[in-house]
Amino acid sequence: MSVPYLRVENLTVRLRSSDGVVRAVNDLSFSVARGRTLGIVGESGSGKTVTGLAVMGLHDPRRSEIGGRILVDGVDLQALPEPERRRLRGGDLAMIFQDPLSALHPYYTVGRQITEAHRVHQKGVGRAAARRHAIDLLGRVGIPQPQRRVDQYPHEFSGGMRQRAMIAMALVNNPKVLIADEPTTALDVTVQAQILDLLADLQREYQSAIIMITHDLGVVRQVAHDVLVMYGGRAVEQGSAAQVLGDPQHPYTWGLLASVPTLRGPVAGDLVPIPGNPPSLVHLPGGCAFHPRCRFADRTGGASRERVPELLPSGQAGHLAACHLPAADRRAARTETGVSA
Amino acid sequence: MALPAEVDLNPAPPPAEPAAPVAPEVAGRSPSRLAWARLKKDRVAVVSAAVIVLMLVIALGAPLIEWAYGIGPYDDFKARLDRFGMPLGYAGGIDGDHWFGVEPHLGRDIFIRLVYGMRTSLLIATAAATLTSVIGVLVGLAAGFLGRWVDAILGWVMDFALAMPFMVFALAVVPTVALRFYGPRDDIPPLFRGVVLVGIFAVFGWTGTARLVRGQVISLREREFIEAARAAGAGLGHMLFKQLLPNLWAPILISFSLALPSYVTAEAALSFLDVGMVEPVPDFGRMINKSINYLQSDPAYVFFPGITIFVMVLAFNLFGDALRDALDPRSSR
Amino acid sequence: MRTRAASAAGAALALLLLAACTENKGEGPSVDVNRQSTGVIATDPAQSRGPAAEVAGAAKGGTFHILRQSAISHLDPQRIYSFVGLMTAPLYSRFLTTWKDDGKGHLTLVGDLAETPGTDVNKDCKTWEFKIKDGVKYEDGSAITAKDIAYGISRAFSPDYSGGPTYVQEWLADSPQFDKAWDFKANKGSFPPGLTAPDDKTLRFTFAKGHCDLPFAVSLPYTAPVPQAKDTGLGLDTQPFSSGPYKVTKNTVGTEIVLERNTNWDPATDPVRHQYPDRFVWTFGADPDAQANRIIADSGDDQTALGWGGVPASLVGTTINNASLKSRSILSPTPSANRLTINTLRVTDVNIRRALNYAIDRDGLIKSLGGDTVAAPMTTLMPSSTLGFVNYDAYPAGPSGNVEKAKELLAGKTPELVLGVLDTDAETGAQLEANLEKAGFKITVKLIPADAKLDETSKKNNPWDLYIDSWAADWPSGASILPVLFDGRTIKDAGNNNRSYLNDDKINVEFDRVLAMDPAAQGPEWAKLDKKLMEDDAPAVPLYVDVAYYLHGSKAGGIFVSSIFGYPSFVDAHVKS
Amino acid sequence: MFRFVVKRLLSAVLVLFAVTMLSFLMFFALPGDPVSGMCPKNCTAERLERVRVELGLREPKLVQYAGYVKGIFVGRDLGTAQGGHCDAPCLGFSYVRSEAVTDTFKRVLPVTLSIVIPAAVLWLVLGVGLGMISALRRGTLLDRLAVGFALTGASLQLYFVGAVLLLVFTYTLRWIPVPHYTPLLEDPLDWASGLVLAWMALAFLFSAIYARLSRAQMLETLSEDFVRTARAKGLSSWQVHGRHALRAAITPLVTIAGLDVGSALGGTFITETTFGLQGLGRTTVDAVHGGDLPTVMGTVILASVFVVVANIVVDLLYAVIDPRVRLR
Repeated sequence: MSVPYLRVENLTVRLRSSDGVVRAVNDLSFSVARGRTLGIVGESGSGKTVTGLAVMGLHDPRRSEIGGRILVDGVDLQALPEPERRRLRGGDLAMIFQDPLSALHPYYTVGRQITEAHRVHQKGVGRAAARRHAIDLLGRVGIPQPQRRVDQYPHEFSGGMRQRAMIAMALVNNPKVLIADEPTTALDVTVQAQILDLLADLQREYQSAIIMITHDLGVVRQVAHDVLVMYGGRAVEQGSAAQVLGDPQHPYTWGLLASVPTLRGPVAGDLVPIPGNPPSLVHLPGGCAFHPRCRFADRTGGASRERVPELLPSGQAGHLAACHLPAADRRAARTETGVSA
Repeated sequence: MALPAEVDLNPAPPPAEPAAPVAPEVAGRSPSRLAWARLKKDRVAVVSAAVIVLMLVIALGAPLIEWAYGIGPYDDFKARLDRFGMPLGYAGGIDGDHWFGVEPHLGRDIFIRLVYGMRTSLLIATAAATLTSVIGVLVGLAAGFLGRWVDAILGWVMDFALAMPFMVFALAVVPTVALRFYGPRDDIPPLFRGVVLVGIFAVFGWTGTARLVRGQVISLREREFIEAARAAGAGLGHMLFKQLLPNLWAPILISFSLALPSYVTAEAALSFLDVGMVEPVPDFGRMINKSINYLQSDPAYVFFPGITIFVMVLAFNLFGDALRDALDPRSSR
Repeated sequence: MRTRAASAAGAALALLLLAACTENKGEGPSVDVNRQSTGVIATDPAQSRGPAAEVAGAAKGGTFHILRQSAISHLDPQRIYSFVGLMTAPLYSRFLTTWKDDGKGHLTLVGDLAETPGTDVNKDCKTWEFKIKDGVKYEDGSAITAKDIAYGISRAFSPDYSGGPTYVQEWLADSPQFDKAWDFKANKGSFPPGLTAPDDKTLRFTFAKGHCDLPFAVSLPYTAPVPQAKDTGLGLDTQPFSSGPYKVTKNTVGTEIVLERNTNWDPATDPVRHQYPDRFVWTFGADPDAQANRIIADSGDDQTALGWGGVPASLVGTTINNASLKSRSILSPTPSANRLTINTLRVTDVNIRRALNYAIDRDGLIKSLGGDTVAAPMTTLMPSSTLGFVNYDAYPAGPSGNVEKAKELLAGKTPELVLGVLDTDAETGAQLEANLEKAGFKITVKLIPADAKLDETSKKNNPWDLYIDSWAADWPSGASILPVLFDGRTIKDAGNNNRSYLNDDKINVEFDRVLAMDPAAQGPEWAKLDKKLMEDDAPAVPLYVDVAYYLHGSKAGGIFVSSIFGYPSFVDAHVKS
Repeated sequence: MFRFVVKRLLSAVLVLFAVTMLSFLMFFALPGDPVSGMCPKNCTAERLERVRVELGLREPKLVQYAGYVKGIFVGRDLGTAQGGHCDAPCLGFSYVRSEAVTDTFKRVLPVTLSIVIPAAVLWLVLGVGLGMISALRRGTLLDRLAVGFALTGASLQLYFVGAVLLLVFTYTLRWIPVPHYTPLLEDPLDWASGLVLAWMALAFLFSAIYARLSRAQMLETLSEDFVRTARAKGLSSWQVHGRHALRAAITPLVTIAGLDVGSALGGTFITETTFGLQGLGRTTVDAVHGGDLPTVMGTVILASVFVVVANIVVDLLYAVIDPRVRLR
């Protein structure tokens, strides 16, 4: 395992909203090395995107409180003054947002939006050079006729092309850390595969550390080296992709897996969605946040209602899970859910 | 929103404001209950709502107040005026009998006329806002949902209604229209004049709501649930009123709440130009702009109606804003 | 600067607070409404000669400003009939005769362009002769001739130039349809029958019937001379050709009119006009409130200004007891008489009409109109400024009316009456409704759109029982009031001045008798007839005369309220240095 | 684009046509007699009738209307009492003012333009500026002050503000001269000083409304994803707010501003009445009260032309600003 390039320690994010304080991320730690991909999975509202935004430093400081440390190449971003942090943003740190239609400015051409990101970080680059670079990038991310497309507006692009343009924009300064937030959610399977391949190619070329935020375990399985499962703003399970997907320890992960069709044929029984809704981050349930939806909650002797479970090593080295269920009982329980190892 | 400072007839919240689907984080409670909860927490909303309710109570309870106060809106107290028609005594004739003093020249009690005047104004404004909302919603629904030539025709009618100069028509039509409907010796009830005003407001005021609703409908039209209902073979009426309308109540409510004060001020503006309700019917708008002439000679006369209309419109505006914030958390403070 | 601003704003606020917190004890000056006009027709030609006596304290130079809300509808002398036009025309036009007026009711009718106020050649009032003065000139220096005056009068026959008075036309044609009797356009170059100018200095009127009021009738602007060559048709309405001391040098319709000295005007020929200011400037747009506030502020050009709109009733509270404004205010009754006209075709019971007269609360009405600076009560049909006026009250009921007396006359009946008022006077309607209903009437107030009223109530078969009418006579003689308003033989289908539609033979006979008398002797007879009309027929409820209350700038002088029309006269106007 | 303009113009012409027709019908069918105003005293029915015939008021309504429309496009001959031939665009002759209606407009329109255009610039700059700043400084004292200003302004009445401004600045402090109109080219300083109070009053109320609108719009835009994208690119906050956010936030305001200016040009009735300025609005009010039908008709048409043109301009402008809008 190589040296972690990005390290997040005890990250806590509190957001103020009209309905109260949103405890979006709680005591989250993880790290990503260059050339590696970390998959963060969880349902909507589990704090994945908020984590990505926190790493980027995109939360409004007046409406948010961010605790913990975010280290990039050993430098604590939280301690950096804003102008320096801004220099990193879009430069060494880049993010691909979900829903590229709303994430791209509707009134500016795609080319302009790309060159803008380029020129703000590379002072000496002229207009024409930036444009050439943008055309080049658009071509590299697989947009046909980039010379023509560069002058078009986002609404003239198809969904997949918009996502590619978004990626081109994120890659314009060869970022060392790339956060991809559901980059393929809105796309059909073929395009999805193309985009994922594209990201993998680019990662090989630039040795970027990638955080892949998704609720789709299929995607994770395809690209991630490591996996972090989030629920209610906390990490409930983390480890290498093989560990988490191969020997999942947390009932929530089981639920996720059970609700995903796999290419290896159907799992035992039908696809089972997790019953109930994700919790409100304003009013998190006491104890284990997952307990209201957990069919094994009553097997913990009431602990799941009282205490927040700690993230403890379980299974192989480096595999962590936060569950009150005794480790010994987990395998049996997992079989009950129909998720095979 | 057209010419609000002159006469705002198309009071609509800022355009392009899709009814935000409530974020999944807070799902579980219905949007309306959620909005209600937000509204209850908003201190400004509560205070302004209280003021509005108080004014409504005063307006509706006017006869009761008259009974308790012992003075009617038409009673005059000419003995309380000097030879130049100005109220005797202090601050426009304020004393224990006349809490807000008496009107200069006519010598009527300001307090009770204010109470009854508020009733007239609120009635007209409410009726006008309701009528314009209904027309606007119907037209907007039809134009947005049916599309094609219906939309084209209604769009043209909207252009036409917008192009007609409201003020000129109000000026020209209001004074004479009664002569069409009543014989030369018939008593024209004040209600008729009110109805004419409401009618004028309705003819010119519906376009704002219609545009808003049309835009919303167009964005909703392609959503799944509508598709589903369409696929299930739902009738037109069912689609419009059972499927679409429930999703539109937020923008409609907001535009209604902002329309109310604008009709109060529009009615006052019309009476500034000598159209509107006529003497001796107590009317808030006329009272206000008549009193302005007395800014120097009888400031107390300006003060009471002036403060009241300001507070009333402010309360409506604040409440409208709060309502929008509650219904659309994206624009919340 | 900021402290000054703050303190000034503070002072303004303090002033308002002070106004709110001082006790109003009801003090203030009063208007003398009972003064009476004494009028004569000048017999000595010397009285008709100029120059007019110098005004004490007047100096030459400066610009006199007049502020008014709306434009003057006509400047063409043949089309003028509005008060503002009647008061402005003397600045740029001269007439056959004119009034010497001190603003206090002392009047003399003198020759203006004519050497005397006319000669009744055969003492039957059928043939009148005027001799034109020597040395009277237009703005271009050419001489004014009798033919020009005749041409001016013949212009007034044209429907294209309508709007002005029609006395002389009707008398010449001996028919109300004078424009049918003689067509101006078809006969351009000749004069209407009966009007001749045998030479440049002589103008002769010959009527089929006697019209003893002619000297008065030719004091109106339609006798202004117009040389045929200078007749620009409708153009005269914006750019009249001057024969007076001033000429129109700039006219931005609806915005501004500038009158500058006419150097060809000879003061020696003019018995009333002066030429003190270098120019008069009319500025239109400011409403009466703004006008009054500007005059009170008294800064810049407003120091030499007069607000034509007077002091609005809403401001009287601040001005009436303001000592510093005393020297700048004019408070005067006018001859404009307002009455509650009773449609006698509908209200046929004279006792109901009498009951109305007992019931009327003039005091309350006047307060509702704005108090003593707006109106003064009257109980006669003619205003006190009429020559020979005698005051009386046919139905004495006190200033607030006598409800009991009225109920007594009604004898338990509840007459249902419809009162037509202009929509702009809705408050007056409300006041009268409340007032009369206390006395046992059932009143329905009908609002009539202001611009339609004249035609409606002047229709013989109009549907209303009561309406408010106002009459300002064109000259202060009973002859221009009582027969005009109450001679039943003049009633037509529409366009009536007799809006009481009274037709009482006994009264009609009296009209003929008095009209045939020498104008100077008519005064007391009209006064008697006034009383007889009220006692016998009660065709109206006399209400009030308008009161004029004006403010002018500290450097504006020589303004008085005309005893004839009740509006400010400019013949003595000057700018104080 | 070209097709759109043609289509839009056609629909506009149709709207205007309908406006003239409807207003003609309404005004000339309403009770009230314009002729009686012409002779205040001693008018006989026969004389009035002759005047009516002379003015063409006895012709069938349709003939009158046809004549009117013809006058607008090619001019028409009016009787000698109405000044003879009337050149296109002829809106008739006002017998109350003794003037062709077109001439009246030539005179009063500059006044209204001089009131509305500078006031609009003022209220847009002030209102949008204030709204933007307050949105960006959300929750601060500045924001609260701005919101307070906006709410106060939106709850006050123009005639009230006008009366107070006049009383304070003109009559009491005497800092600002009495409102009046001098043509800009004649004396720019006097032009401005004569209208500044009207600008202030209009700008105060409208900027309050625009501040409210643009604050809401800006807040909404700031929560848009593309603003976040801009920040993620490492743009400075000035670039993010001043370029990306403002551009998007201001677009809907353009529509509203265009329509507001269009209808304000059709007559700032209350402003002109309050400050005694003889513009189109005041002229209309006078004409209505004075029964001056040709002028009323003219103002209706002129006002609707302004609104219709403003509508087209806004549509075109919108297409320029927002590339997503395609003109069909």
